[in-house]
Amino acid sequence: MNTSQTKDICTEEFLINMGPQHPSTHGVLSLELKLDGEMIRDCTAHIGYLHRSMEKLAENRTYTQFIPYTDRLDYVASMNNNMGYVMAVEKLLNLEISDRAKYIRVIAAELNRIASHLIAIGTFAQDLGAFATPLFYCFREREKIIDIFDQICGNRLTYNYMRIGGVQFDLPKGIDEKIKKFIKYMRSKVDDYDWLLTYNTIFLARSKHIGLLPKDLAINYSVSGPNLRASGVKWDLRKDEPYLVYEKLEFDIPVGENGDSWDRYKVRLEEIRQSLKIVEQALGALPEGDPTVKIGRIHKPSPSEIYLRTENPRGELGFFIISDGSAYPYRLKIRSPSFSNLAVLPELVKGLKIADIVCILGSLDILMGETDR
Amino acid sequence: MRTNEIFMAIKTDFPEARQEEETGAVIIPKESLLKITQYLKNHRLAFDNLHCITAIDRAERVELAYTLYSISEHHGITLKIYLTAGEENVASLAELWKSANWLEREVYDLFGVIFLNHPDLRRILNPYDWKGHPLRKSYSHPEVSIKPRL
Amino acid sequence: MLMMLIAGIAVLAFISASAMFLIWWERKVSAHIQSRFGPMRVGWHGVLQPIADAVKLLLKEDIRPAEADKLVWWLAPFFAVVPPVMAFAAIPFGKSLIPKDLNVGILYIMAISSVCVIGIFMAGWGSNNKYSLLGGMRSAAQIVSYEIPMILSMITVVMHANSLSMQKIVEAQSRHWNILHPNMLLAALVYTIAATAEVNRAPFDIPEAESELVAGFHTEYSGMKFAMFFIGEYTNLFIIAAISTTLFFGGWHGPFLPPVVWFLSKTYLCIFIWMWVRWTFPRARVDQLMAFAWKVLTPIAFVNLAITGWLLLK
Amino acid sequence: MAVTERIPASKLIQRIPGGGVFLTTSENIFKWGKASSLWPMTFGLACCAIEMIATGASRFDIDRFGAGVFRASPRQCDVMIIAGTICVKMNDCIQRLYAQMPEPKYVIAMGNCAISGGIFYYDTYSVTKGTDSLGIPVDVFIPGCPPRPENLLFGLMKLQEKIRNEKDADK
Repeated sequence: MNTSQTKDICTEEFLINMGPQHPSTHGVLSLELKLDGEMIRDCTAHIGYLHRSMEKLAENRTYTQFIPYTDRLDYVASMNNNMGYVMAVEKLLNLEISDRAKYIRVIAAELNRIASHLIAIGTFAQDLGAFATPLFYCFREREKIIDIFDQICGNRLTYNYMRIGGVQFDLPKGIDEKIKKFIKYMRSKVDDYDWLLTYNTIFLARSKHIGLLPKDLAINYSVSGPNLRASGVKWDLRKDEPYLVYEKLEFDIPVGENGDSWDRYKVRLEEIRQSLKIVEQALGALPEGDPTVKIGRIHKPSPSEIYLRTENPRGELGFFIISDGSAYPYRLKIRSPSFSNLAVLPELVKGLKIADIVCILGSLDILMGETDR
Repeated sequence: MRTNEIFMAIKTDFPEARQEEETGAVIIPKESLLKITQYLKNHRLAFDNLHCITAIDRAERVELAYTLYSISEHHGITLKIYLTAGEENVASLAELWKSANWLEREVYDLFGVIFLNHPDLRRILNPYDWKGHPLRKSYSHPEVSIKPRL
Repeated sequence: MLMMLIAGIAVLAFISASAMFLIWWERKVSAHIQSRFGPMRVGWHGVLQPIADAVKLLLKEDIRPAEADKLVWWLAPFFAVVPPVMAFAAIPFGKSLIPKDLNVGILYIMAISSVCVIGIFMAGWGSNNKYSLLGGMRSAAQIVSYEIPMILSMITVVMHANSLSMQKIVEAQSRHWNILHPNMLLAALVYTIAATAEVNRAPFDIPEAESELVAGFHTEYSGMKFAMFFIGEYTNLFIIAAISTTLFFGGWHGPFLPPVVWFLSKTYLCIFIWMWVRWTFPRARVDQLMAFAWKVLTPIAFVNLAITGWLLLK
Repeated sequence: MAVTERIPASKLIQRIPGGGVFLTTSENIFKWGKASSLWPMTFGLACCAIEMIATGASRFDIDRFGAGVFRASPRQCDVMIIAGTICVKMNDCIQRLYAQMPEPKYVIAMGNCAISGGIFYYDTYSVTKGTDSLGIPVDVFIPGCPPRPENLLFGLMKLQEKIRNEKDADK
C-alpha cells in the first residue's frame, strides 16, 4: 500500500434518513442526518407529514365549530388547547365567565398537564432504551386521569369539554373524592420515578450534559415551556401573565440549571408535583354556581384582532384571531410551541452521536399534530 | 410598560411609525423594518423573543403582524407591515431572532411572501413541489370540497 | 457411534424446546414486570404462542433486498444459529450427561460462541441497509471488546480447578461452590456483565437498538431468517447461563434432587436475572459501552487474575 | 423468463390417500398460526397512535392476543395499523411501507381519518380522504375519533376471525 493509495482512503459521510416512520421520532417527523460513522455532522428536519391545514379549515367553521379541532392540535393535552382557544374567543367577545367555570378549567387543564408530562417522561425513557417498562408505568398512571376525564366529559383523548363562556357539563357528583384519591396515589408514584429512573447511572450517563441549550439561544429560538425553564429562565405564563385563577393559587416554578436533557426531564417531573398542588388547592376552593353556558352558540364578534397565549404543557400556545363581524373568523393563526421547540434541534445536535439525537428529541417532547397544524 | 408607552418610545426615534386605532399595533413602512427591529432588540426595550409572525390576506394588501415579547421586561408589542399587492417581499429577520427562520418559511409556504436574504427559503409544511400558496383567499384546489355554511 | 447419534438428537430436541420455552417465558416475565398479562389467548396462558409465532414466520414471504450481497446475506442467519448449537457439545448437564467431555471444554465454547459475531456483521453488511450496517459495526466492536473481560474471568475459575474440562471444573466445586470465594464472586460479576454484552441483551443491546437503528442488523430479514436470529439469540442466552452455572454455581451439584434438575434450575435462574435486567435498564451509548469495557472491566479482571494467582501460590 | 404454470401443491397432495385430511388440518394450523401471532408495525400518525400505545400498555394489553410485539421494521410485521390522518406528504411513504411488508399482510384502518378523512374531509387541501384512495386494500375499518382501546381490540379480533376463515390457504 504505497503512499499514493493511502491518500484517497478517507471516510465518506453518508446520509441517513430517520424517516417519517421511525420508532422514536414521536410521530411523523423526518430527520435527514449526515453521518460520519456515528458522529452527526449535520441534521435537517422535514416536517409537514401531518399538515392538516387547520388554519384554512378554521376560515370555514364558526367559532364553536372549531373547538373540536383544537383537541386534535396537541392531542395529548386537549384540555389545554381547548382552554387556550376558548379564552382567546372570550377575549375577542370580552365575555366574563362564572368563577366555578374558571376553577373547573384550571383543574381540567392541570390534570391534563400531568397526563401530558407522563407521556413525555415515558417516551423519553423509552427513547433511552428502557424498552416499554417506564412507558407502560406512565400509561398506567395516565389511565387513572383518563378515567376522571371519562367521567367528567365522556371521552378519553379528545374531550371537546370547554365552550365559549364556560364548560359543557358541571363536575359529576363523586368526582372530587376520585381526584383526591388520584392526587395521593400520584404523589407516591412520582417519588417512585425519582427513585427508579432519575438517578439511574445509565440514565444519567445517557442524558446528563447532552443537548445543552444555553439560556440566550433558547430565548432567541423562542423556545417555551419546560424546555425554556430547564435552561434556567424562570418564565411561566401562569405566574408572569396570570390568567383564570392562577394568581389566587400558590405554586412555584421548577427551573433547571444547565439546560441539558436530564434537566428537561427533571423539570417535567417537578411540574407534575406542582400541578398536583394546584389541583388540590383548586378543588378545595371550588365555588358554587353554574359553569355551563347560557348564551347561544353563534357568536358574531365585532371586527377586531386579538392575540392571546396560554401555558401549554409543551410551551406557549398562542391564538391570533381576526374577526370581520361574521360568524366565521377571517383569519385564525395558531402559534404552536412544538414548532419553535423543534427548530432548535439541528442546532443542538452537531457533533453528537445518533443515540444522542434520539435522547434530545425525546427530551424536547415535540408533538407533530401541533407542529404541522 | 403599556403598548402606547412603547409606541411613544418608538415614535421619538422613528417618526414614520403610526399606530393602528383599534388594535394598538405599531404600523411601520417596509423599508425601515430592519432598523426598527434592531432598535427594539438591543435598546432598553429588550424585545428578545419573536413569538410569531402572522400573515393576513386582506382584499387590497397582505399584512404581516410580528408579535414580539420581552422576557426580561415583561411586555410585548405587535409590529405590522402593509405589503401592497404587487411586490410582497420584505427583509428577513433570521439574523436577529433565530425563531424567524422557520416562521418566515411557513409564511412563505402558505402565503407566498418572499423574505429577502433568508438562509434557506423553502416550503416547510406542504410538499416541496406544491403549486400555489394555500392560505390565500383566492386559492382554489380541485379536490377540496367546501363544507356548506350555516 | 449409535450413542453419539442419540445424544445429538436429544440435545437438538432440547435446544429447540428450550428456545421455544425461553421465548414464551421472556414475554410472560416482561409482561408481569410491566404489570400486564402477556400472551393469554393462545393456549393456556399463551403456552402455544411460540408455536404460533414459528408457524407464522414459516409462512412469511422471504424478501431479499435487490442490491443485497446475495451469498453474505443468505449465510448470515446460519452463522448466527450454528455456533450456539455447536457450543452445546461441552455443556455438562449431569454426572455423566455430557455430550462430549472435551478436555478443552471451556476454550471450545468460547471459541465457538465468538463466531456468531461474524454472522451479525454479515447480516449488517449483506442487507445493504444503512441501519443494518451501523448495527453490524456496533456489534463487531462490542462483542470483540467484551470478549476479553469474559475470558479473563473464566481463567480465574480454570486456575482454581486447574483444568479446562467442564466436568473437572464442576467436580472441583463438589464441597462448596465457586461463588463463595471472594475473588470468584468478583469474577462472576465481571462475567455476568460481559456475557450480557456478548449476547447483545439489556443495557448493551446497541446492535439491534430498537429506538435508534429501527431494528439494527436484522432490519431487512423477514420470515424464517428473522426467526433464526431469534432462536440464535435465545440459544446463546442459554449457553452463557449454562456456563455461568458450571463455572460459579457448582454445575449439577445439589443435595437431594437429581443433578440434571439442579443444573437446569440454576441455569434458568440465571436467565431470569438477565431477563429482569433487560426490562429495567436503559441502553448505554456506544462509546460509553466501549469505555466501560476497556477502562473498567478489563482492569478489574486483570487485578482479579493476579489476586487468584497469589492466593493459589500462597 | 417463461413462467411455468404452477400446479398448486394442494392439488397434488389431494391425490394421495388421506391427503385431504392432512391438507385441511395443516390449513387450519397455518391459519391458526397466522391469526394468533399478528405483529403490528410501530406506525402512529396522529391522535389514534396515542390510543394504540394505550392499547399496547398495561391496562388494555394487546399482547394477550399475541399481537404485542410491535416491530419497527416493515419486514417483520404482518399487520399495518394506520392510526391517524393521512396527509398528502405522507402518501408515498405509506405506499412504500405497505409494499415492503412480506406477503401475508393485513391492514387495519384505525380512526375516522384513516377510513374517510374524518373531520378533515371538508375544506382541507392536504389530507387524503381515506386509505382506499391510496390503493391499499384495508381488511378492518375501526370507526371512532379516536376509537377506544376496546374498539381496537375488537377490530383485531375481527381480523383474526377473518384470517381463520380465509378461503385460499397460501395467501
